[in-house]
Amino acid sequence: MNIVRILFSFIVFPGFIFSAVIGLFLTWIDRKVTARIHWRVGPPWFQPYADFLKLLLKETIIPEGSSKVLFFLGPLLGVVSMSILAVMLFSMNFNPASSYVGDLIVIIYLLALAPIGIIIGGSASKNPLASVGASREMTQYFAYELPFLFALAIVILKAGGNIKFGEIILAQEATGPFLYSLSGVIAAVVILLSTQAKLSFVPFDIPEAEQEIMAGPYIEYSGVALAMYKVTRAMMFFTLPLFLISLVWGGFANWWAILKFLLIIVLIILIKNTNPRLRIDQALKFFWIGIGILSILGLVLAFYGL
Amino acid sequence: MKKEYSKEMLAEICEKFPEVSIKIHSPRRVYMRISRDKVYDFAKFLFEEKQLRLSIATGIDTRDGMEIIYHFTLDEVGTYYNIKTVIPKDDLKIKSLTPFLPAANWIEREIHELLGVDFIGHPNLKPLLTAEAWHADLQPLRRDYADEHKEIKIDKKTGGLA
Amino acid sequence: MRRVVPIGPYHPLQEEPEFFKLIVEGEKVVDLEINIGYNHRGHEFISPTLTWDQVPFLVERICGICSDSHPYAYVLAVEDCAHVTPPPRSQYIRTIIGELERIHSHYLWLGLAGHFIGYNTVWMWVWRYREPLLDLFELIMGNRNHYAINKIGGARRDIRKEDFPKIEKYLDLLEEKNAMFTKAILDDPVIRARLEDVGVLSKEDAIAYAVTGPTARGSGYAIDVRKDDPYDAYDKVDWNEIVFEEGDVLAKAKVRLLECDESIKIVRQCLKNMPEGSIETRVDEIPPGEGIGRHEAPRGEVFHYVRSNGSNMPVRHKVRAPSFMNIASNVVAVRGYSIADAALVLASVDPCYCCTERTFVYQSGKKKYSGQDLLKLSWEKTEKLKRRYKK
Amino acid sequence: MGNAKLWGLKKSPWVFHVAAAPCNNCDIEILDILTPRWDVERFGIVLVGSPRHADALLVTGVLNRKNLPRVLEVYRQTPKPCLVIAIGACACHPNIFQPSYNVIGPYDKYIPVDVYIPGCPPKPEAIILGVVKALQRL
Repeated sequence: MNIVRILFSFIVFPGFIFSAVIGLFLTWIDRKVTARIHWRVGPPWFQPYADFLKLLLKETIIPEGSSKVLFFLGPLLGVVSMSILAVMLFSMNFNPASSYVGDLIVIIYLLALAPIGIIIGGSASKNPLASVGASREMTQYFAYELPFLFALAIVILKAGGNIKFGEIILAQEATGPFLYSLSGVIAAVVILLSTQAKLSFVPFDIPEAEQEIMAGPYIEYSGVALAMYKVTRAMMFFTLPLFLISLVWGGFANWWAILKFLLIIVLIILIKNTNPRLRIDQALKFFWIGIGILSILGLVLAFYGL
Repeated sequence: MKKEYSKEMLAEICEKFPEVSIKIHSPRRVYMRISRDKVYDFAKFLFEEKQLRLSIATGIDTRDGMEIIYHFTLDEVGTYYNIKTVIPKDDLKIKSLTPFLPAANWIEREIHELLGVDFIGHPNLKPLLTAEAWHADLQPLRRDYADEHKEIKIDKKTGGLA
Repeated sequence: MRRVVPIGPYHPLQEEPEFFKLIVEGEKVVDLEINIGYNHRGHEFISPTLTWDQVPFLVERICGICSDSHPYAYVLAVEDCAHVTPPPRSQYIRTIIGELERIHSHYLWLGLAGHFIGYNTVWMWVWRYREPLLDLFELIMGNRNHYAINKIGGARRDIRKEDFPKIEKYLDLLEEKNAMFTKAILDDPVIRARLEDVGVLSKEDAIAYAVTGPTARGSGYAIDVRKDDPYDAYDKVDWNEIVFEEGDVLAKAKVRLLECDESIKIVRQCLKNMPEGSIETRVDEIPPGEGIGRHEAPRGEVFHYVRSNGSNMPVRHKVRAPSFMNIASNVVAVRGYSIADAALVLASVDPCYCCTERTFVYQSGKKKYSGQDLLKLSWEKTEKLKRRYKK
Repeated sequence: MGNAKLWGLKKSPWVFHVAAAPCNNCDIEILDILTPRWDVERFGIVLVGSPRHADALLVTGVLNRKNLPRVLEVYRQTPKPCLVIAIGACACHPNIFQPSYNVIGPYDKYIPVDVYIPGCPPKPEAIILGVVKALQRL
């Protein structure tokens, strides 16, 4: 019975199917808002589902000379890690008692799996542009991960040095969301920008720059494998803002969370549409120097309880 | 005030290269005829000392031989100084301008490819425009070219030669 | 470790097939090999098989973006050969269309440049304001592209008196929007970070590679055929040449943006001073001889050379598009920059490499519309546009 | 299953743009249909960067000897089923370029073409109509 429940939670709610359906819907919101900014009408609501269905039913070509296992492992890693992340976020928000020591560390590793999947897939494609894309993905990962970890450290400090996810949410219930303090704002900004980079949205869509390296790591992907990448991206678009809300904006176990969630989504889409793409060295500089210093400042402020 | 060709410049050219025959077609179109051996020095003089810009070179297959026209332009006065030379058809060779004028690189490659003129001293005289499967001895802009491309069969699977 | 990163022949960066081999070390470009010819259709081979009056339609199809520039330079070359001067009104008409085309082309580039740096909002916004210009072309000449306005000895179509206010109205809109784009693009710190000091082409290299147009003017090499060798109405109007010294991609973008303002100025003056009279002189025969025509296309100087032997066809017709010189200069401009920059630099010269009027719509083998029906549809749309602009 | 596949294809045709030796106008008009006035994203049409992702190839211009092998390669790389849509008069027939030594004729001699959209260049309306007709024929 327990096994069935666990499987249900991983595959249907709130795991794979739920987060994929919501995530794909969010990509529609993204495309629609983008279109409105462009003075266009934009696609109908079922568009991402049609894209997904079509990709599932199309031929999947495996490039000559590339490893089959690695070629499919890449997209699979992303889907699995995002499903687990969705389950963890939901269970810990609605039932903070299910949290265990160090689960935040697990989440950091889960978040790292998605770019690793892209790097594996890109390197397995045997295409010079895909390998350029993979190496850019790697560089960008190293760029945003450092300030991202600092931002998490701010949150942990503010929660009283607790690395239990449930405790962070409970601490916010007790003292009010961390966002309403100076260091909390810094943490939120840093996590938001890292989210932008993790989602590979402009200005940080450097690994898959269509006009430079033709979709980068995804260049050789088609059919089911590409659908998996697309759905990973959609699930990330769902889970990452939730992660941000639960860390600094008091969790999402209430109705207000929907509004907060939409606000963050729209913010991400606006940043995406009002900036050109950065160069990889500029992104590195931006995250390590600009955002890096900001996050250290936040850490100091958090230490003094501001 | 309309700017046009300068008499001083033409006088200087006549003094330095006495064999040049000059024809003034219109105030801004000057044609100068010179023998093949002198083209290199003459072009060098125009480019380096007079700061003329090489616009393009035209190759024309005529009855008397292969005619090459180097179109130089002096942008200050907007005048075209065209150097004309004729190469006999049994010896299609001329000194390349690329060593001192990088702009001539593609121009000479194109003339070599379409008319079969050899440019001596050109660093990279490979075909520029035609396909890898094109016969190098077919020069479509020559007078004796008789639609030989219709004979080249194409492999429908690979797109190369059959 | 040296690797080869191919750009093309089919690559979203370019609309046309070209092949750039970037030889890179990590992300840094150390060398560039350019392989062209994917677009080689042999115009110079076809041209002597057509009559003098058919050639403008062929050269129009060299490039769809500068489809006014090539016929323009061609008719100037033939007029130079035959010593014909077209009537003043046709000169003004040709100048107006030439300048409107420049605006259209620069806006096209600006939009695509936005797309290349991942800024699709710029692309969409710029192209939104380019669209009414295409309507204007359709209104004046009956086609959105491929205008067919140039004719040996004059212009093929007249601009009617009632169209003048429509053009003026569009120019007012454009002036306002161009100021907005100039401010928005040049003040954006992220755009500046991407474009400044990227792909610098020094003045020496610009002279050695004999580049033309905005590419040369962005490198401080002040050449512009409209100023140096004024033809048609260009010496009767007052405008400024835009030159920047930096030589980077931003300078080229600035040249193009500010040139649009100058084009607006030229068109306004032409509309104001346009004389009455006929729009063509009759040219019965082209005497033996040769002629050179040059026109400042949006990308630089277009050069046409024709030779006549007195028959009804040219003996030789040489075409030199500005991109032929500009693209070759990429070899020096791209060295030492990253792949991301290389893509931008290759696009910054506005590379252009470059169809007929028979139209049928087939539906499962059955002919649905004939050419006549489509022509009718087209007329109806033009009428509709006219009505809309009247309001 | 077949119906689902058809629905997916009809509602989400991703196109890859193959320009053989065009004069640019058809290509510009293709980009034009993505911009605010026409906005084909309403129908789910998206221009993609790799032939691997494409459901339809938009081919423009005339074929010449140098780009034919590349066009065939792109066609091979596209996952099937895929549509081939010939846009512009040149893609349907070499027309004015027929006498040239380098031009080797229309696309349908080498790859199966599903729809022809003639015109020089076809208006954006005509391109959208052609793509819609192609989808209706599926």
